[in-house]
Amino acid sequence: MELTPMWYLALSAMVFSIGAVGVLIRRNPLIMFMCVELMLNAVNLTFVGLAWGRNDIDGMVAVFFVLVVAAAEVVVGLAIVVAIMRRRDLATADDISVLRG
Amino acid sequence: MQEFVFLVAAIIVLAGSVGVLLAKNPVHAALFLIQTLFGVAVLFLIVEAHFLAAIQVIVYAGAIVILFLFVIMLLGVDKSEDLSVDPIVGQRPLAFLSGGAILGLLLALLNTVDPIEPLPSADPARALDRTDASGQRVADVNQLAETIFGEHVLAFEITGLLLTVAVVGAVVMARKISGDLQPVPESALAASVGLEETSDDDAEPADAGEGDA
Amino acid sequence: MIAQADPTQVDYLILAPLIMMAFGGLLLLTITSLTKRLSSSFVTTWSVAAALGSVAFAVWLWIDLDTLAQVTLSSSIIADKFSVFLTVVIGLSTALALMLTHHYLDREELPGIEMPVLMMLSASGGIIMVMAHDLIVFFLGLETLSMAVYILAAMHRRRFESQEAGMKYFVLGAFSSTFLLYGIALIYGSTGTMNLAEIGRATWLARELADGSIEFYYEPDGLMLGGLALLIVGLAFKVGAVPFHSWTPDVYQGSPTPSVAFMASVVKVAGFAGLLRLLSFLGRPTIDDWGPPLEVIAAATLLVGAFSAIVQTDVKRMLAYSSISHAGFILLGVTAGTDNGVAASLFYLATYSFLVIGTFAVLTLLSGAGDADFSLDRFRGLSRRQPALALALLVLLLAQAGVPLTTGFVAKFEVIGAAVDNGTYWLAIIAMLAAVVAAFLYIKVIVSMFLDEPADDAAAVEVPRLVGAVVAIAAIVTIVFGIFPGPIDDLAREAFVFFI
Amino acid sequence: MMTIAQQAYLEDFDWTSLDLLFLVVKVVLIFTMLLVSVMLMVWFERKVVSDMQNRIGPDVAGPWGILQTLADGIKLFFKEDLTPDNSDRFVFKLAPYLSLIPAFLMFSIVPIGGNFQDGGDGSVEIFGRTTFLQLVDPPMGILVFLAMSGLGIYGVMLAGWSSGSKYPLLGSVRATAQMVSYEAALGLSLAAVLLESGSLSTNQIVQEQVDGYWNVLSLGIIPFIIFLIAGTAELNRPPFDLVEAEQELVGGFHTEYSSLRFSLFFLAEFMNVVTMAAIIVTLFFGGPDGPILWDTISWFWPILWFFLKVVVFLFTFVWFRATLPRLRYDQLMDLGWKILIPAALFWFLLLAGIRVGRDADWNPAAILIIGISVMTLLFAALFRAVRMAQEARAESDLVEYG
Amino acid sequence: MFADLLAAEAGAAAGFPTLTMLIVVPALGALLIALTPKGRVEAHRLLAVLATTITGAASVWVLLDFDGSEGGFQMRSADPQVWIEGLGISWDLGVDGISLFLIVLTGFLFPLAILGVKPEHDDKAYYAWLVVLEAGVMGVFLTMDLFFFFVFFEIVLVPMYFLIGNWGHGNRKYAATKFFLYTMFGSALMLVGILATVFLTASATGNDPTFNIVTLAETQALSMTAGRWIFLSFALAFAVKVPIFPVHTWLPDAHTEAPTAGSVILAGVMLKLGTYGFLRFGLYMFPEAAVWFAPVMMVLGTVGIIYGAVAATMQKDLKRLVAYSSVAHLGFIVLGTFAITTEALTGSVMQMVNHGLSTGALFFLVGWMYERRHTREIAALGGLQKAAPVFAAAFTLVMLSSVGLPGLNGFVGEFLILLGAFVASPWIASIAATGVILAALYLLWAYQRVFHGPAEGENAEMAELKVSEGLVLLPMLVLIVFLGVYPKPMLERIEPAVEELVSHVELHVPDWSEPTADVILPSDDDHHSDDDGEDH
Amino acid sequence: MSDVFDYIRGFAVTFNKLFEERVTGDYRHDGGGEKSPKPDRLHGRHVLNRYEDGMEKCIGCELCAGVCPAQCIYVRGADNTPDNPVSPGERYGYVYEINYLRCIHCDLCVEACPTEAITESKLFEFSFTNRNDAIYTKAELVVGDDGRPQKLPWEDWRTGEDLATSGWMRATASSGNADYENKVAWSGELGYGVRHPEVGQHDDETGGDE
Repeated sequence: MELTPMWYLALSAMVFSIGAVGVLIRRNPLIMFMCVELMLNAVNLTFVGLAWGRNDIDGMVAVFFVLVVAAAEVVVGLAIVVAIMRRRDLATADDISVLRG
Repeated sequence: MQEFVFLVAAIIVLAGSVGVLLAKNPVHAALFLIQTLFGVAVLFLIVEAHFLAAIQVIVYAGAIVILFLFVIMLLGVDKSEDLSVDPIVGQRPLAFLSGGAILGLLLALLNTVDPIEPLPSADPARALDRTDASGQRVADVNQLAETIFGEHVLAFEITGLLLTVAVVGAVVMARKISGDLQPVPESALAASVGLEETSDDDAEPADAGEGDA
Repeated sequence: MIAQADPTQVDYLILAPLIMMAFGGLLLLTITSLTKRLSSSFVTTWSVAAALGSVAFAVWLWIDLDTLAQVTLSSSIIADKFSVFLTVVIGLSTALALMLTHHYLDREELPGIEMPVLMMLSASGGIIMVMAHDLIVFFLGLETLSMAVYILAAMHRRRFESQEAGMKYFVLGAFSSTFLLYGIALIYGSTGTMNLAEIGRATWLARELADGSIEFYYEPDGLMLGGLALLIVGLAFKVGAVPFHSWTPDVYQGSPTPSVAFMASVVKVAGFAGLLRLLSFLGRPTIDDWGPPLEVIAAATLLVGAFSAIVQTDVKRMLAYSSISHAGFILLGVTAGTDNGVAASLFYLATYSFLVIGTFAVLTLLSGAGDADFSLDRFRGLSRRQPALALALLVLLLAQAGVPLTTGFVAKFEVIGAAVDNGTYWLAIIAMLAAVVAAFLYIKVIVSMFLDEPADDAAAVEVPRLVGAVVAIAAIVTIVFGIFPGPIDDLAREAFVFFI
Repeated sequence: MMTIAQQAYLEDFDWTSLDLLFLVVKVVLIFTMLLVSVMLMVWFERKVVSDMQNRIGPDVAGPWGILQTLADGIKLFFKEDLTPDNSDRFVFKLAPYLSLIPAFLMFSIVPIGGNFQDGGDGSVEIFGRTTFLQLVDPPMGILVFLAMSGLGIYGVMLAGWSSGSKYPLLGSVRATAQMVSYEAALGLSLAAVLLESGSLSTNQIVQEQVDGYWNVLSLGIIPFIIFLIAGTAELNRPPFDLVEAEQELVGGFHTEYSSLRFSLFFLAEFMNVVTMAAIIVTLFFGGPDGPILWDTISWFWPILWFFLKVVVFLFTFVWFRATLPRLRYDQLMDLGWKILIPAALFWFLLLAGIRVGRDADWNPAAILIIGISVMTLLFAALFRAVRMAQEARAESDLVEYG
Repeated sequence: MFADLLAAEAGAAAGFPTLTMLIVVPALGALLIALTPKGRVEAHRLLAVLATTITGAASVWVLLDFDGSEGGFQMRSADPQVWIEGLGISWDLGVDGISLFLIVLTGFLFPLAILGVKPEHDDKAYYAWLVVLEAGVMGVFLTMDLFFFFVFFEIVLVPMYFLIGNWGHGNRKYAATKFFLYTMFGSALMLVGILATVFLTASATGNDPTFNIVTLAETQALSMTAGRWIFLSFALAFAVKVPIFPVHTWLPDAHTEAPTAGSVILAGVMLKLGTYGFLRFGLYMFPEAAVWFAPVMMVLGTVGIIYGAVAATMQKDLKRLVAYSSVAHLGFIVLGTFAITTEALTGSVMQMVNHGLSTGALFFLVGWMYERRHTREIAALGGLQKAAPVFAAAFTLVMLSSVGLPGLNGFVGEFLILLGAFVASPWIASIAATGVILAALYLLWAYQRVFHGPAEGENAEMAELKVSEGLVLLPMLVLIVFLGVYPKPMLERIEPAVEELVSHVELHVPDWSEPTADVILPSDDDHHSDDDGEDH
Repeated sequence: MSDVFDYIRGFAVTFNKLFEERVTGDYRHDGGGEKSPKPDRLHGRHVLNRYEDGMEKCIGCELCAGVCPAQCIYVRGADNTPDNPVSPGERYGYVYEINYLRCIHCDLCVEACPTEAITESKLFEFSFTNRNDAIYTKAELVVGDDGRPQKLPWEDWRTGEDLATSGWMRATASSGNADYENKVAWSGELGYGVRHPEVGQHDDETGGDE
């Protein structure tokens, strides 16, 4: 068995799915964000694996930008969570249900 | 050897992500997340993406997860979540089902793909194994720099915009606000003290995951 | 087809609308931090001027486009009539939404210039999206847009619902972004590039036929198929298509009304721009592959939007569902995938932006301080109290319902025409049924405004000049271009993307 | 050409040859050296501080008390290991290691010797093998340092949290905010170095500074000063030791720790001090660069110079501690965000401008003047903005409470 | 923009854009009313009257200008103003024998409706909406473009909605909403049909899409199946508007709750949009489908006749009774339309006008009665004849016209329809004929209960018909009698168009020809249609 | 700019200290140097005093235990046997323990004591390796027959250091003289002599402080 990009893709598909399930079943917004981070990492793995397979730098460039986006997302998301938590001592997303839907 | 390292890293990554999925305590989840991120960094190293591995650790582990933990500690929301309660009846099986479906679909799609090889049309200037004049292989960080500040310079500029937005947003959200707050609606208060009726009038409760794939 | 004079040169005219918008916001931010007290009228003037400046540059660019399309910055930005058209729409919508913020911030006593600044930055994200010719740039534009909008949703710090809306929007938005990103990754894997032109080139393979002629054919591999599917999922979320719509009502209801106006116009425009652009670079076969699922999505969007809206008592929430339904209509044009379809979608987007901003402008006024009460009672007997306002809202609501002599009608007419032209009659029929169902809810508001007696204690709301102007502009545009849709339609037709 | 240091990488690494042995020996050496240096550093610090306070300091264990640390360590080793009831046991036990391991790893990229004179690449011959006097020289070199210092925060943070006690929690929250903030300044001042060296590899960075063209001067003194200050803050050392601020927080994050676990924190802390000094030397003071006085023992001189320089910075850290009073929390943040980061950024821009100007043959004096005036302008704007914000805040407070 | 349109028509052969004027004048009138300050009630009224009168005059001018011997569309501009270029939509108006009298009827009824009743509040909006309504209705009858047809067809909903909802009686909100949604629902599918027609035709012929009715009708490029489906989508819209039996339920509500003028217009003009649609867009555009569906439609028409009559008999509310009588009358028109014989079609067109006159007048009378007595309940009325003999006389005349008494206009239409229908389907025609008897039954019975018998209480003091009211009613009465006695000028203008329509159907439907009777029935004195029609 | 120079001056100060003479002598080893004199009010470890006749002053009243903020004192009283009394009066301290891992040397016990049984010495250099050693029992606390504290094995003090005692004040005259009620005065202690009151606290000078 030789290491091929396909290994990366398969692994990232698994991590992506786990992250997606996590976003769906967890109620704590912070853990939901973490699961989103998992998904982003899965994407990064895909990019790197593909870049390696295609022998092309672009995939790695994409990872760089994804990292920036992830950082920005966390900043914004956590700011909102902090703002919300300051008003109410709640940790789970479905406790926050003033709005129906 | 590479295969062995990959497998070890993959196990670390998978165990970490399952840990995030199942950890009751947010702090533990964050620790599992670090584990995953670290594994991913190792996977980056295997394919000689040194720079990415380093910034993966610096940005993710050094900043993002720290921020998570910081917020958890600051807000004191590190109470454990009772995972045995399904928030919405049937949501969890459904979520697992859709997760499984995503995975299945992706794997099935990947199965149809030809081996991923360098494309004949690929630009040699962008090849990862490019060598410089002296025949030495160009480090990935140099290549990344050339590409980011060359071909992708606009994207790089946009990240500046993006980060500005994030900073402005964070400042707005964090700023102390003067004046009276509008009351938190009854339903929210009721929910926080765990009154029974909240489960009734929330026939369709807030659910972040309803619109999944 | 695509012209780039000199790859090393940056064509600043192409970037001008973007620069104008982004720097307008950033400079405003800087100026504010350096001055003691900035009058809010200065902020408004500045920001609206920047948005309009952006529009002006876009118009100049439109006139200046002698070739079909021009790219710059290593082909990561494209200026064709499609992108310029939507840039104009985004610019105008932003200008109108900005005009709403002035009064809103004063009334809600929310100090700070962040709302206009974020709107402008978000709009620059939108402009990046419509002009993107590279998936990375597109994704970054999308994130810039979204990130600002998350904050805009959570902006009303005194309202708990607002922050809740922000959080819901954020969680689901980030979630959907990952799908989009994964899609980009898979497409990259399939083609080895993220540049749209190159992707198109890589996807279309040439083969020599027996008679020596060359045939172009398209053979997607698994990565490409999966990538496109994930891209569509991600963008469907942004435009609020069923089943990725669940955020819309909550977010619309909780968010500050000017933000909602912005979301309903600019975010939708940008999302659809992405959808159209991404589906178009692969040409007609992509539509053939993705047509059926997209049609189902469109139908579901139409019906869910219309039927869920009926049962709402909160007008803002109702309009949220109706915006879902509108997204379904726009999707009709997208699914058709024909020239007509794209032109119709563009027309719809352009006119709907005005409609929806006008409607939410009136809502801003009627909700009163606190921005929380949107019950139908607020509208009772409005025609007695403020006939002009009621009349303007009437025009806007009738247009949303698709009554002739308004832009709403022409837009619906065109998208349904596109669907019919494409042979998807069932979709067209569902669309019309959804239109009728939706008409019911607009009628509900109209009944309340015109046929119900006003409540005794209801006082006339004060109509600030700017908001009044927004409402008036929206209503006038709706009527004038409803009667004479020719100009916009011509532009939209000129702007369509090439579906091979 | 694959260098030996780079052979530590998986590919091309000959697992059967002596390479492996070499690697193991190097690891053990570095490990030992760090442990010993910690021992000496603790003693050194206590001694110097007591000197500066007109005290004697430890002098019982061993000559001049040099074995004091060892004695302390043995004492700690035999003390009772306490785990608070409220603690999160697993994390509580994990935290010290999270602190220690990055501290060890950080040193792996520091070249502690080797001949860089006359275009040498710092390699030495030992037992007929060409090698570098550093554990690894990865291409992203200095980023390993940043990454590890980022990871080091976890130990502090989790220790505080997992103790289930309020002072440690407060200490760790402080620590996190402080370290994250100062890491930005650290990174930005580092960027100036990278601009000059054009490489992330520590070996390259040292090579570029050979013969006294040390970065500390060639970059202007500013990046060095910023790095020094931010580094001190990164280490949670006085005057930035709010993390442990005994008067307020008892002992900060490690209040609940005792025995061996406590000693691990202690070890990590001082190891970081040594490493930080070594990094500063590498980045700004030419690493092992220095005159080779007698050729017969040429391998000795670089090592000597290196350690001498390190000792100077160790002394500086101690000197800081003895001289400066602890900052207040808001002062700490103000210093980091409003002075160090902008200054680092502006200086970096100035250097970049000069570099571009040099490439484009512009008048260097003009660039300098224009650059500096622009910087001044920007700083003025920054300070004005800060003052505006303060005034606005004061005003709103007035409205609120008045 | 209007100037452009006017100029375009001015450049055409007609010289003066009369047809455009028919739409633009009321639209401008509405605009002027809207711009007039709020309190000036008389000014509003004057403007409304002026606008509608000018329109009426123009319609009469069109009538005079119309060349009765020609069957095709007349007065079309040579150079239609393009509206949306990409879709081939243009501003193209025309008039033929079928639409001619509907236009005149519209032009005639609107001034009367405005003069006849005054609103109780919000005069400005009331007049504005009414006048806008006229523009819309005119548009439907005049346009030669499917798109504009749909636009006008839909736009009339809005003013009518407000007229019912704002100035109606009792349950007006419900009625208005029901009216709006029903008709909107009906026309929803029509839009799909319109678009399908256009695009299918375009793709079949390879030409650019066009919305022009004449072009589309002449091309007939649709496949049989497509044609039938599209016909269905049109038919649903028209069926709701007419209304035909199962989808009629909005009508009694709307008619009953509408203000008097609203009822008059609704019954007099707006219902004709549906029947006109059947003629123009059923038969003319989809001849094959129309022929195929004709039996069904005839049955539905007949069901409408009988159902309307039976339901009318059982009504307690006089206005509701009149509303149901409309259902019955329109059943006749549908029957006539789908009999597809020259007689029946001519009768249908004639009956459209007749129904407009007689039911319009009836609604006036019922409305005035309500103004005086504040009730419409038949049981509460009685013996009005004694108190108001002139009123009763007028009512009698109108009622008899509605019943179809020979010598009055109603007879001519119904007779022609039955005659034509008999040729096409004797059984259906026979059943439909009972509708005439039922009409006599419920109307006379109602008349008896309301006007005869002892007058008690307020009934005894009911005021007599006022002069102003009489003046409004008089033209209608005159026409009722005139058309009953001397329908020829009308018939001879209708027939060429109908002839051409029938031959159009024959041309485009294989294996179909106009049904002819084995026995030529002795024709009515005034009925020379066959000869006249065959002259050219 | 002057700020920067101030900093540099500060650094110079500490640097110069390196070369200054140490103020601490090496007193730990015998003959290695002199201990510096203890301040007057230094609170060292406790002693339990005796009367001149050798009777213990402690009467087991537990006031000291009650007042102790660190709750480090444990006292149990017992009745004196008439034929062999430990203290004058009915009761004596049967058990008296102080835990020096807890004691904060606040001196409140001394103030609380009605009989001046407990006082503090200036002995503070004691280091034990066992927790048990930290708990001083009555046997260890009570002064020897010579009225001096007992020297325990783990205590490091030199001859004469037990002579000094901590200075303290009292709210009430301990001598029982009603004239000195509510006056601040120095107490006489067994074996330590009478100390001079500090300035301004003698009743002669102030005449009371009503």
